[in-house]
Amino acid sequence: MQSETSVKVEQLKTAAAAQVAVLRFHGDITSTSKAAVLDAYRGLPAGTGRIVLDFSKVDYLNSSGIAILIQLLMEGHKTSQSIHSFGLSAHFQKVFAMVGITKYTHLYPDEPTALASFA
Amino acid sequence: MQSETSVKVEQLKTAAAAQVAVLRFHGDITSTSKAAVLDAYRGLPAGTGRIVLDFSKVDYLNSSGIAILIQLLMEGHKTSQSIHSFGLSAHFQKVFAMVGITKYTHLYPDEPTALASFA
Amino acid sequence: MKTDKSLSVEQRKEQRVELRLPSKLGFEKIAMQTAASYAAILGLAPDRVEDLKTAVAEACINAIEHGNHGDEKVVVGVILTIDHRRLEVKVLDHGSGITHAVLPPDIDKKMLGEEDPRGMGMFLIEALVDEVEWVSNPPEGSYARLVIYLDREKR
Amino acid sequence: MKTDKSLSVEQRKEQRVELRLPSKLGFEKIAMQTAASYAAILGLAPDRVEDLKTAVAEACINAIEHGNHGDEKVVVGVILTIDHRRLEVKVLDHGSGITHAVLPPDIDKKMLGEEDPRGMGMFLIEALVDEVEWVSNPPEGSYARLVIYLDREKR
Ligand SMILES: Nc1ncnc2c1ncn2[C@@H]1O[C@H](COP(=O)(O)OP(=O)(O)O)[C@@H](O)[C@H]1O
Ligand SMILES: Nc1ncnc2c1ncn2[C@@H]1O[C@H](COP(=O)(O)OP(=O)(O)O)[C@@H](O)[C@H]1O
Repeated sequence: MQSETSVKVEQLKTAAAAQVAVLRFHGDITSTSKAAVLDAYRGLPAGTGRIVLDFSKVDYLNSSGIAILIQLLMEGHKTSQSIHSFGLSAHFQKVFAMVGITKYTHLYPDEPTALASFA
Repeated sequence: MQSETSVKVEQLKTAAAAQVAVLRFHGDITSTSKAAVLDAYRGLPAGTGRIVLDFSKVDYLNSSGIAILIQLLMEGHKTSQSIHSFGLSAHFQKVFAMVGITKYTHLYPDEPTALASFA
Repeated sequence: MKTDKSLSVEQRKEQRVELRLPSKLGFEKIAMQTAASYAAILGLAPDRVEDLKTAVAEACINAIEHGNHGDEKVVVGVILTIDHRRLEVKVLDHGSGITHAVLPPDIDKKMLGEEDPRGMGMFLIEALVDEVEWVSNPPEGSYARLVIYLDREKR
Repeated sequence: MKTDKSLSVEQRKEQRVELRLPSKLGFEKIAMQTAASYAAILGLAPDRVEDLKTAVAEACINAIEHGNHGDEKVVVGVILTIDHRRLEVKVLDHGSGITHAVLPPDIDKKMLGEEDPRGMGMFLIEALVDEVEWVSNPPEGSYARLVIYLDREKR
């Protein structure tokens, strides 16, 4: 099956010199993405407090993929991480809101806004 | 049926002050496009010598649509018009070459090049 | 030619399009694209085409996973029709169908691990289309029937 | 449920996808998208997906126009299969098929009005895919069989 998920991890500093880990997803996020998504997330250095999820290169996202994101957000919630997202189409912004996960990750229109808005 | 052809006609002057008529195609170019394409072309002012065909907004092009373009090029050839094209995907550039119509309309990578290259 | 017996000459309804897929996850993307181009040809607005794509994908995933238990040799059927500017998609499987009601996901419970993180497909389908119906008729099979109105604003 | 008789439980080949369309110009775009997403799932390179799309569209147009004479109630069938990294598309109609050879268009003759400006569909199909075959078997129908190799560079 094509379009396997890959996740690129980047460490950035915001203008205010805050350390942020960015997870850039590529391909599809579906039931087969569990290891790729959660391994990348769990591989972040201990003490990571700010995370940005970049969906701009995601081709296809379904409810099983969203369930994996919920698991990620659940783990982040437990450790009080702040997780911002950007790069979702208008349609998937709506879907995220319908499902309710916008309560646990705020959606930003682009990367600079997602980075700038960390407290 | 959606995606009917529409053609916008513009009159431009090149940097060298040559008068050029631009036909901007929108939607599909198929067997149902004959009137839209040929009427726009035939409605150009008498004496039009330089024409640019803009394919950048064409969603779908098939062999019946190419046949209509051949008719247009045939009429242009008879009256010694110079007809340049741009905005085709790499795939349709190849298809135009396969069919041979690149002998009658040169393909340019973009609008400025198509305009600048009139003798 | 050994003609495919199932390819019948006459169709019951004009503009009917049928698709059959193997029950293999990932193939729902084909149904999604087929439905999207059918809807685009009929003039459905682009944002509603996106709604339809997600709903069709979720219905096919359920047919593949739950209806046909991922047995690749078993077919998922997708039937697209249009009637009075209502676009209908039937997604057919060979399972026994749905017995329970559709529950909206409770994100707080999911966050606390008190609810399965999955279980959002049927909810999304209901939320995204204008009408939905789940019909089961064992042993013949079951189907989800989704309807989207061509002339309705976005959800 | 009145189950569609033609939706058989077992498929003959894994990963087989079938599509049926009414014989209406424009609906070839659905076949094009269905074939494109099938090919993309199987890993066909993007430029070759474009080749396949045009070839499938032209074969469907011929099936609609020449095979089924534009009778919307008559079905065009599209069968997609993969075997040994060869993607095969059969486009089936209910006509009597092709008797003549495929002639490459002579653009100069077309320009002089000595040749019909049309008549490029079969030429394009041959030029874009790796194998093509036209089979006629009246009264059952005819088909075009197009094959594209997953591992071949662009044409
Ligand atoms: N086509 C189907 N056939 C049988 N059962 C189904 C079908 N679709 C859904 N179900 C049942 O409904 C439940 C909820 O489905 P859904 O909301 O899509 O979430 P998920 O598939 O993630 O469990 C499934 O777990 C399954 O038990
Ligand atoms: N599926 C078909 N059934 C019957 N005849 C066909 C079929 N496809 C093509 N033909 C015949 O071959 C001719 C050439 O087809 P083609 O090269 O696609 O050009 P065009 O369709 O523009 O005429 C058609 O005019 C028709 O006579």
